[in-house]
Amino acid sequence: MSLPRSILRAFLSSAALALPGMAAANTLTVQITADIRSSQPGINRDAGTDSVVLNVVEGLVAAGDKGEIRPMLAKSWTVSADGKTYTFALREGVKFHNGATMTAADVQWSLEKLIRDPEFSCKTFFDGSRDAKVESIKAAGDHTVVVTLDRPDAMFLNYMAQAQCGSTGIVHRSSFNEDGSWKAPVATGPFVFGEWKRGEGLTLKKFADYSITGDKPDGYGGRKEVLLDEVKYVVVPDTATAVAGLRSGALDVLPYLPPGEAAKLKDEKGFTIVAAPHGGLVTMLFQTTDPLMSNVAMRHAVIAALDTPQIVDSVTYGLGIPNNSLVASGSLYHTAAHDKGYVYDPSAVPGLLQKAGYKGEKITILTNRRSAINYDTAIIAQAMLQSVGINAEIEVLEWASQLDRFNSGKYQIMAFNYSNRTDPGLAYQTVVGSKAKKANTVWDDTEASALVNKSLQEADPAKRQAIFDDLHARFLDQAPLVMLANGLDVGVAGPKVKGYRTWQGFARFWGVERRK
Amino acid sequence: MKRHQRNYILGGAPLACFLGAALIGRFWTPFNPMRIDLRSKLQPPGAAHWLGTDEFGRDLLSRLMAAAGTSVSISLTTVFFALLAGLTLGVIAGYARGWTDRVVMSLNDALLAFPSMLLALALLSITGANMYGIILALGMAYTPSMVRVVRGSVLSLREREFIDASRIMGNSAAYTMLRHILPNCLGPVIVLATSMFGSVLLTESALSFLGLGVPPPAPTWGNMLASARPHIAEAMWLGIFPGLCISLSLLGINLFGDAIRDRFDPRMRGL
Amino acid sequence: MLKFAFTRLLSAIPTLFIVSVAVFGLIRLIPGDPASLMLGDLADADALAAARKAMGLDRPVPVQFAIWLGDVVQGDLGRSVLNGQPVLDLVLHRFATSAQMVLIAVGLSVLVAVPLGMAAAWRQNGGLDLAIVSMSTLLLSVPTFWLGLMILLVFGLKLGWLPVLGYVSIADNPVAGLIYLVMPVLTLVLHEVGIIVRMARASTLDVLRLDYITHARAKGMSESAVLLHHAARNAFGPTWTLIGLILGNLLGGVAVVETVFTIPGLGRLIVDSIYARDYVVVQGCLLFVALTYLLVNLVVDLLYPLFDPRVTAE
Amino acid sequence: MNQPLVEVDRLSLSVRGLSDHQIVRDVSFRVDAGEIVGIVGESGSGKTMVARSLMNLQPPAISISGGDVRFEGRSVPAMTGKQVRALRGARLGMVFQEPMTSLNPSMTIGRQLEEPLKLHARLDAPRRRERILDILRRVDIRDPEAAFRAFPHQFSGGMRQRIMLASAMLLKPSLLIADEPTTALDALVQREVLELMLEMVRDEKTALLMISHDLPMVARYCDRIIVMRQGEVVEQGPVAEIISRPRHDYTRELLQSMPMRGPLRIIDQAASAVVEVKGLEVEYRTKAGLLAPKTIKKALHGIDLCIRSGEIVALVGASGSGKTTLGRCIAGLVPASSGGIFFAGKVVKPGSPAWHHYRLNCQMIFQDPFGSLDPRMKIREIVVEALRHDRQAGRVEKAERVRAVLEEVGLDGRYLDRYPHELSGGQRQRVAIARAVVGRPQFVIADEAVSALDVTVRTKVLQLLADLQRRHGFSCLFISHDLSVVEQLADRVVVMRDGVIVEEGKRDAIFVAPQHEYTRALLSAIPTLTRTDTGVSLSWRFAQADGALAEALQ
Repeated sequence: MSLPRSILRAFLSSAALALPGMAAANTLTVQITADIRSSQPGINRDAGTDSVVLNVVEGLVAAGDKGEIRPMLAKSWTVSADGKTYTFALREGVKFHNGATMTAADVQWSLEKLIRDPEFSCKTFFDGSRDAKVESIKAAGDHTVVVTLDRPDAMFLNYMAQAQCGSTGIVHRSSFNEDGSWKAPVATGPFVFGEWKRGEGLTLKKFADYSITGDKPDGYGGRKEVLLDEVKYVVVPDTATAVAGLRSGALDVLPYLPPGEAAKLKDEKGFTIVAAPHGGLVTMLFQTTDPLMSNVAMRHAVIAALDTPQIVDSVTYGLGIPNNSLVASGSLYHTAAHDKGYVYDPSAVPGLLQKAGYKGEKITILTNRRSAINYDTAIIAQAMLQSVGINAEIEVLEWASQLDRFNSGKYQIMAFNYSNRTDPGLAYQTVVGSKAKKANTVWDDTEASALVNKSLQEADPAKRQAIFDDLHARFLDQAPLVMLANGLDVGVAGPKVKGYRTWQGFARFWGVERRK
Repeated sequence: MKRHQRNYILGGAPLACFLGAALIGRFWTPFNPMRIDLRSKLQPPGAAHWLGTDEFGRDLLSRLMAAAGTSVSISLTTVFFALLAGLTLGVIAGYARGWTDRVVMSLNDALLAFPSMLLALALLSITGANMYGIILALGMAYTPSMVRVVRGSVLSLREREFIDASRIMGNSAAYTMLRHILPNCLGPVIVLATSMFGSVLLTESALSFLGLGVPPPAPTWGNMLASARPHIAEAMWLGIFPGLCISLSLLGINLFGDAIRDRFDPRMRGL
Repeated sequence: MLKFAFTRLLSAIPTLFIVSVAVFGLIRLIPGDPASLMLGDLADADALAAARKAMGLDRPVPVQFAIWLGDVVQGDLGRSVLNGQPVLDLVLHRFATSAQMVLIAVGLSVLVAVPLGMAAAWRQNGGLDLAIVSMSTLLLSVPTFWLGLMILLVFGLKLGWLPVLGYVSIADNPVAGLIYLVMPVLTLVLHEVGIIVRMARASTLDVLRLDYITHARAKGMSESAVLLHHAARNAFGPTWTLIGLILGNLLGGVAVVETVFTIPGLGRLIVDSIYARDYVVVQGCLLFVALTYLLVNLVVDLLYPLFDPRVTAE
Repeated sequence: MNQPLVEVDRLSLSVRGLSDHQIVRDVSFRVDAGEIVGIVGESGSGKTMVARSLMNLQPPAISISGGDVRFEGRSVPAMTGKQVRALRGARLGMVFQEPMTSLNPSMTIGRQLEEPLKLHARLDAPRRRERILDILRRVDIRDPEAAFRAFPHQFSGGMRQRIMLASAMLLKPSLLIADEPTTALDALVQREVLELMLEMVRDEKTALLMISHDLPMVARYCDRIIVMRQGEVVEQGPVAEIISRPRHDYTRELLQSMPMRGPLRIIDQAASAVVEVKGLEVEYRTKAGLLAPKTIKKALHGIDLCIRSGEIVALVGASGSGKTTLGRCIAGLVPASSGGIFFAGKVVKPGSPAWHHYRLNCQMIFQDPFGSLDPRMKIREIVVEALRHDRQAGRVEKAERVRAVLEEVGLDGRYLDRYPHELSGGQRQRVAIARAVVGRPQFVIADEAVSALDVTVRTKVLQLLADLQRRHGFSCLFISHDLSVVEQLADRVVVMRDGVIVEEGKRDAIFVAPQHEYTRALLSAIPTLTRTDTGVSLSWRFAQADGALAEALQ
């Protein structure tokens, strides 16, 4: 036994340099469940891609810990009285990864290129189709950039800072090939984009000339001091394999772990569980045009049958915070009014069902296996519904198929997660609207719609609070969907890692240390 | 005792156990296999739950019994599907030859050029992961090999003298096909069907493993194993028992299949 | 022989055409599309239309097919809908990964299984035979993903001898590359050994019954010489055909094993691309898989005369 | 008495693990140096097992359960593996029955012949090669140099059997065991190979143990004969004694099974033809490939043939002569490319209204009694199926007719519900005959109907066929390669070669005074037994065809 083992050890050590976990001390090895889609901020992206790319690129402004807007490449900005002109003062001496110093011309060129790109995933935020249109971007001198909008827009800076927009990250011209196609990001972030082996993973290297600002990390703003030599992302789609990797030391950080997995690791020595709710929504959607579900009494019956805190506790293994309001539990606007939620009352169900005229028709809950939370939610909800005589069934779809049903609105009940919405207004905007205009809208109510629009244009926090309180009351009354909790991304760091925290579900690697 | 008799018994015993469990499971299980009891999650095997409970506190033994029924009926229906389609197409192609044969066979070859697993995967994405979709997808994925075997044995049977004898007696082609060719290609077909049964069981569980397959909460051994994966490290029983069920029933099927082949195909006897 | 190979390849064209039509049609029947997947919960009609246009999915399906086929004929499998990578590069790269694993595994399986199968046949009905046959039946009955998982648990986690994940190409670092291949290859070998042993045993039994074996013994040759010089080569023919089938099947990717051991192979690419609805990649992969299958079988047939000079490839 | 070369002493063989299941019981005989001894027996007599046990080469499932085999006084079963191997190939040579499988298909002739030399003789490579080329020349292989590098499949059966002979005689063994050495060969080649073998054995003073089912052949060449039946020796002694004064019933039965010319029957040559073919041609086409042009091969070239009412016409020829194709074409199993078939004076074509009538009146008995009966049907079902198209008869009547016809062919009611695999070869062929005649056809084609049967069974089946023909009066086209069988049965003989009829005439005329040299060659290959006052005597009909002719005929 011991002989082959020692031979194997010797053999392994000869190959040690190539093995993760045995590599040079200051490489942090991180799981990603799927390869990134591109390295270009805001274009061809998904949440996992954003999470990687935002370690490399920075925008003029960034979102802070509580969702407030912080300076990043701009050290400050002013807004004109009519709310249409934003003047950004750039930090001086900021270096691109290729050593060039950032100028206002670079910023103007980069912003222009991104915002006008038809494939920009936030195109509609800036072209007037949702909110204001960016009329012009101008460099005034070396360190000033002026952006003009066609109308005032309270959300403009918020959009600029959004992760799905790539934080409207500023890149150098040399990020593109001569024919105008994308090469690789040459940006200003604390990490330099390194080698990318498609399907296998990629490496980010420490940017030695990064100009540190601020005194402490604050969302995507603040102090970004890199304490590692490099971060190596490895594509490991399979959770069980990833956990095995973490245990064996081949992986240091698993940023997105199903809560059930993370909960098990919680009790093991040396692992750090990092769980923080973000602005995403964990829900069960009702299709309010479905013959059965269009009946409010029916929807209330379903809700009364669901012990939502129990569901949340189960599906998040105690890591999640139940929240029946679309205003995120961590938000400034989540006041006591929003703590009011659903009442679990199985005894009320028969009466409600009778009122709804329910005669035992089959109700199908759609779910998928990509999200353990969706899947577990559906299973538990089905059991709860069946126990009060609601004939619920589950149909498990592949994620793309479920998304198709979501977009076309063809479902009765669907377990669904919305991605991070940094502002309550945006969260409401996601679900509220006209089904005729947009089939994936859930809450089709003109008054609510008007309230949401108002909240997005209102800059005064107190007035906004009133709107959100009103919306929540209507939400509980109309019950267009079941709000269970805010999005929860659970990460686990191995015993050698120090200082890993997650924010809004994003894996940031500045301020993270790795012991030998 | 002859080898195939021993194989009948060795293979038949686990098969009979599982069929019995499946049958009983339709009417009675120790607990409701779907009942969620979140307070008794992941309990190890013990007096209350003989084989323990899963991540939703459901009784593993009850689920295994219920799953036996699902797995067996899916596999049986799929094999039956492939059998029916394979016999029809294979006999027609083999007996008609000419253009019919060429069309059927080039379609067949095209399908055969994909690993059946991938084919089932693609078909399953279209039909959706429900029982009928799975049977349809797996059935279509397994039909080509059946067509091939049937056609092959029809072609070789055609050359046998008793087929000539049938023609000499003035029998029509259709009569000859039904009365003489069909019964005689049943041997290799049954042999293939037996091994296919095992293969379908395996593919179904592999598909579940990749995230398709029979939709939960209805249990199959495959999807039980798939949902057990994240918990294997601390709840070994969740992974071991369904895996054992699959392996043992496959072993039974393989041994049983060997015995059947020994009967039908003396050339392979003793294997 | 060249003429034969050429004829065979020509006659495969209709099959490949059917394959491409089928693949093209099939994948578009699957609900969901790459544009909505990319946009996720942000989708609205304009954004979807724009994304579809950017992906080249706005044209009618037959037109898309014609364009794609035209490119394929010129050796261009198109570009990934998701990230614009050339599909051919992607497929070849992933294929190389799968192929090195599969070739090593099948090679080892043959090295282990053929002698075992022959030994079992040689001692037919004896204890050794019973042991070998039982073992192969048992191996056949264990699902690969389960086997892989157990191997991973034992060697990777409990014993900690081998890296549980990650992958290094042999081309980049031969030693490390081989180490990463140990567990997946072991899994595949264990499974394939079960299959090949049975075939090798059956064909050896067939051969051992023939007169030339008795003839060789009647010349005064020892048992080992008889087995080695006379039985082995002749018995290998049917096994060789089986190996061809196995190779043809496995080279299409071993999605399950690749998933368990996180190997970026062709099988996983296909599965991932189906999930991501990356039509062009799926089309390219499946066409490539079908072509590989046909080519492997062609090569097997061309080499068959090595084991049986009676069979000429023509 | 000097020491025998081989002495088999009360040898018993049984299936391993089942000592009461004896295959061979108490067999004793001896072979002296230079002697030529024949073992005669039918299938299942155990003769091959006895021969193999001389070299301790019986199949692994069979073991020696009693007695001993001594070679030059030393017990072979008691020898170590090494000692036995030293004997094999060097002192004991063996020639097998089936030339198609007795040479390793994947090894060149040269390498296969080299093996015994490497094992048993200390020779360097060039001298080994010299020895091999010598012996290949000795067995009349053309171009030995090329043969050295060639693979077995490049040779005909006769050539392969010569190579086997070369391999066995390479080291000049003391004993050559030849197990049915010519049974699988064409009649024309059989005699050549046999005589070559005898010549070599005599030259080298090697003893020969020849195993065969063919009593005349064994009698022709051997000094002594051992007759075996069901694992026992029933009689042994010098040839002349056994042939002329057989003591055992079985030996007598064997001798009586030797085909004799039957009595001459008068067939009215003016009687109307039942079946007639005119200008019949059959073509085989190979499918055109992408790059290969379509080719056409003619199997029959304008055949004219007439079978009269109540007549038995024999169609003879070596394999490949087209006789089976002709039979199948007349039966409608192979389409004719030109020419016509006439039944009762009217032309019949597949698909024409007259065809079905002809179809039911033209029945066929096939060569292989294993292949011609549907293995999944009971005997009753097999026979009654032939009455399927008889609309007059009811169920009961059909069942009665089936029972009657089966009784007629010698199978009583017990066989009705059996399956073909439960019957012996002879019984199966009786079923096939019953099926052919149950519908009272006017014409029966028998395609090598007795070739696959053992001698004694063959005689009985032939007798049955002759009886049935006399009783029912059907005409018969009897296809056979075996002229001795034909002589017993036929009224008229038609000789075919390469798809052409070369000679045709009354039986006695053909057998006594063949006109065509091909017919003479065919006849020259079979020995005949003639009854004499003292018993029987054995002779060849004609001198062996000379080499040039034999070559031309192959």
